[in-house]
Amino acid sequence: MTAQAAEPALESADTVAHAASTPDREQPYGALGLRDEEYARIREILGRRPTDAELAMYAVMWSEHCSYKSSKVHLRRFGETTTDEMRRHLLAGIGENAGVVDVGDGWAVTFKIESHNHPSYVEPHQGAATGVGGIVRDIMAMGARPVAVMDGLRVGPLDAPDTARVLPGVVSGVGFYGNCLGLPNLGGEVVFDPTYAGNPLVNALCVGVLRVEDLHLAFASGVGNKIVLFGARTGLDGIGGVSVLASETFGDADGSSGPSRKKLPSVQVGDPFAEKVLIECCLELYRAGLVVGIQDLGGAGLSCATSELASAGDGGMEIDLDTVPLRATGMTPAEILSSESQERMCAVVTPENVDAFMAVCERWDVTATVIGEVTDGENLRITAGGEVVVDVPPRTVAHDGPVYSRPLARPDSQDALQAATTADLARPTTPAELAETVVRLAASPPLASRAWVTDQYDRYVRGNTTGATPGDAGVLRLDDAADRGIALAIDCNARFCLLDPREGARLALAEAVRNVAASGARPVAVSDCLNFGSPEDPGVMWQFAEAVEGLATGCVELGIPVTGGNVSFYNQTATTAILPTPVVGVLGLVDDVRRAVRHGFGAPGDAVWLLGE
Amino acid sequence: MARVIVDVLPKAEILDPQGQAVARAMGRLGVTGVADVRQGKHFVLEVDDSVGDAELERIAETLLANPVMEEWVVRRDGGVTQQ
Amino acid sequence: MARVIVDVLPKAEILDPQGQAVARAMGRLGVTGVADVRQGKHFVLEVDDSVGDAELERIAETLLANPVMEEWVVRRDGGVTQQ
Amino acid sequence: MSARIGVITFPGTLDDVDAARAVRYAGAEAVSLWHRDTDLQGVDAVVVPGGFSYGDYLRAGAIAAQSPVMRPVIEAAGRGMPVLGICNGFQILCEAGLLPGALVRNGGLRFICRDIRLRVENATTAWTTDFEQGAAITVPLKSGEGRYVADSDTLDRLEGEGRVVFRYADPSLNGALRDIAGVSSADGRVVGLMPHPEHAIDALTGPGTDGLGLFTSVLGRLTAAA
Ligand SMILES: Nc1ncnc2c1ncn2[C@@H]1O[C@H](COP(=O)(O)OP(=O)(O)O)[C@@H](O)[C@H]1O
Repeated sequence: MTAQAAEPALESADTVAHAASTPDREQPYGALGLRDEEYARIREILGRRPTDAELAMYAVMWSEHCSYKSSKVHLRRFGETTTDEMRRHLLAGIGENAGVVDVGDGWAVTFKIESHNHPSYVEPHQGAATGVGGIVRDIMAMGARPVAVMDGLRVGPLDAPDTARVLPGVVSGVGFYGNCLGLPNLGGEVVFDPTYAGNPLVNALCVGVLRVEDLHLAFASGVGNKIVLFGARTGLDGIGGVSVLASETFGDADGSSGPSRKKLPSVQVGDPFAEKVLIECCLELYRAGLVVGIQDLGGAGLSCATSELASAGDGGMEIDLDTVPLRATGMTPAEILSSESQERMCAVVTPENVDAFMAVCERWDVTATVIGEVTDGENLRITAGGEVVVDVPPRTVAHDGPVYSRPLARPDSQDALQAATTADLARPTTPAELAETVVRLAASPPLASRAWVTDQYDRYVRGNTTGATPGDAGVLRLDDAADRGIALAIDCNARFCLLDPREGARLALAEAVRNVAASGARPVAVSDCLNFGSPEDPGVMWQFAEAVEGLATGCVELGIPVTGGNVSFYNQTATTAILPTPVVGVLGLVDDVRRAVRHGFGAPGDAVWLLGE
Repeated sequence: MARVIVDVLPKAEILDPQGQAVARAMGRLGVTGVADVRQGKHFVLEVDDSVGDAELERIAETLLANPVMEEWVVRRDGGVTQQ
Repeated sequence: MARVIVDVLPKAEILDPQGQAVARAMGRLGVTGVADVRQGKHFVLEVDDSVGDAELERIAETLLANPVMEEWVVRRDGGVTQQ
Repeated sequence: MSARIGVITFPGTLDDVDAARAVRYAGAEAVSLWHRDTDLQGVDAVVVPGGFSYGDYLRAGAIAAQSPVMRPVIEAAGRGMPVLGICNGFQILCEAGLLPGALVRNGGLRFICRDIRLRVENATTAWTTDFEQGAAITVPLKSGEGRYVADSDTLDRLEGEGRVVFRYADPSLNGALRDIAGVSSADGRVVGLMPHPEHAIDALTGPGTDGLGLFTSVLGRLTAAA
């Protein structure tokens, strides 16, 4: 294919040899979000100072967003509490791109929620659009066909001035990307609260369907196997974005790793058409058995894909950056490795299959390039201009990052919060007041119709949607030859979570489970997106730990496992954190979609029953 | 009344899927010799003579272009007033 | 290599909701004095010197604009080649 | 032998699986056609389905209209082969010159996905004979560039010749001139419409089964001709 060679890498590229001979060079690790002791740790691992490219890789991979360094100790609770019984239908769980559930008859379903909060504040349309794009690639990387999306949105009050910029932009972005990919939108949430005014939440869920034998996991094994980069060209998009956006407050995103590069926009522009073509191309590659391992390129671009593939495999890896098709001129190795250009995937392919792989890509007009291979060494070695610019043990980049047990403390304000109960609120006392209250509630932003949003989303495409909006849960037929289906709901009442994060998280889980069950489905798995303020605030860390505990114990009681999810910290405006927002997505199975329960009253004369107390 | 033109283009570093789609279509149409295409927006404003250059620039920056991703040129009657 | 600009606008008799939305937003922004806004597309092509004016016109007419609803102007380096 | 109806897939086509399903529900065989194909594999009719061909980045349907497969489609339509364009397919047929007019951004500038009512204004085209003249049918509309426009002479001519095939029963949805939702060629064999009949073939997954009529109509026409 059209592997257009890169411009010669900058003459000044910082090589491993150069790094070894200039141990005292000052490096801007602080600006990349690394702390003193983290930088010292990198020097210790390498036995020398890192090159610029290595520093960029470690910085982005050790960021909060990629390394889960503040949340890891808590997220372990999910693993510890999940029993073999709960796990019995799981083909893949936490740690993979997305959890995979065996649903019988050789079918499996994979789903995951992810956040794209900060980018959606900077550029609501593109931020939300690329959020959908990212989660869809995660699902593709499991070997699945993405079949539907959902979106959980949280913005400032409806009448706050910036909401008029953020909400329509986010909705148009979700719609633009999802509609153009041909993925029906099954539902979601729109929630208004002042704490989201400067920090909206855009959580996107994608669900995919696969045949069990097509399950693909991200690993690079087999010495001599080729590493193929395919999809869009690599440009200067969102360079350093992940570490800057997700680890510090955004705004001063000095996007450059090279000293002379002018300030780059930290936005990425989505190209859903390229992604649609990439989906079809990947599915054809899977069907033809041409893929050994695969990884999507997400937040940390090639840094993440190469280090994760290599550390999950059994050998080393060599990559030649001169072969990476570029969209911009004069990109440094560090920039190529950190680029967040969208709509790219990285595959491991046996040498004898490379030609067939390229032929499939050609059929779909997808640019594909061999950029390296699996070696029998231990290290990930990356060259540019014929010189080695990265030579690192891949696990130290991808998995053995720093882990923090951050201090946590129940905020003093919690007692006052709990003391204020509904008993203090005025209540309607006359029928007229009651009527007025009902009308006011119905018209209030939290309860008003969501048609303005859902009318912008395609819910019909592919012809398998049997329940979308309005409804308790989205219901989807898996295949039109059978009536087997799935139901999905996402929920969170963050005001409950503020009052009591543990109970709030349990309630979010219970609500999503009820919504799925009310649609006639059997709940089987959970994915979550934990949106919180700064982990450096002990009060926020306490909320986080409590919410995880609540979710973990709730899952045990219900007998369904958490299969994966996402943590988004640093959601705050100055020092004010958002409401603790653990969004819970629940997947349910429907044996016969023709018998699934529809939302709303049926026919006149039907009896109405109230169940429970 | 004066006619003012504002041309808006995606910044050079920013992906331009529209321009790329057009460039690829050229090849399929049998057109050779077009190396690159960028697609932006073209606004034609009819404005009172009272509207000054600074005001036009403000309109372009806040309404017609998205400064995060785009750059623009404001022209009056064919003369460039500001970049 | 030469730079060619193609500007495309909806025909005057075709309703231009995008231009109208911009015009309305002006009012909300407190901008007065803008009587009308029309929104079209702005293409920047990098072309070989071998590509002649007739070829450029064909590209504009068959691909960049839809003659049913749009009109266009092709310019080279700032000079109008054809209308 | 059952009729064979081609369903074209361009890069970015989305509703091809749905169109093929509708063809099968109507009792015909669906034949996949690829945008690079240069012959139509002997099909009896063609459906150009919805989606965002080539991303619709330039103008909806503009790039697809120039694809290799459209050449034999245009030729076959000239010989009277029935062609149906749905949504993006309608946009493609207009861009390819098989149907008059053009489709531009919705008046409200937003994508609209909603079940809507359509009036069948001409029940004699190749794709509408199974409907009653004037019948109201419910099908989903889902498009961002669905506003039909043409100059007034063209509109008058289309009305005069009975070539306005479908009209929105609830006006002002996307600002289409004269509420036109679908039109036909002069011989009534090429029909394009913005709403999606292929999403209304089963009450389980759509608002009903009203859309199936388009596919059964053409089938009746083809078997009658055979
Ligand atoms: N952001 C969104 N994206 C897609 N669907 C949404 C979104 N927000 C709300 N919905 C859908 O709109 C309908 C009504 O939403 P909501 O008022 O939150 O209802 P409920 O309280 O029953 O969940 C539901 O079907 C829901 O899934």
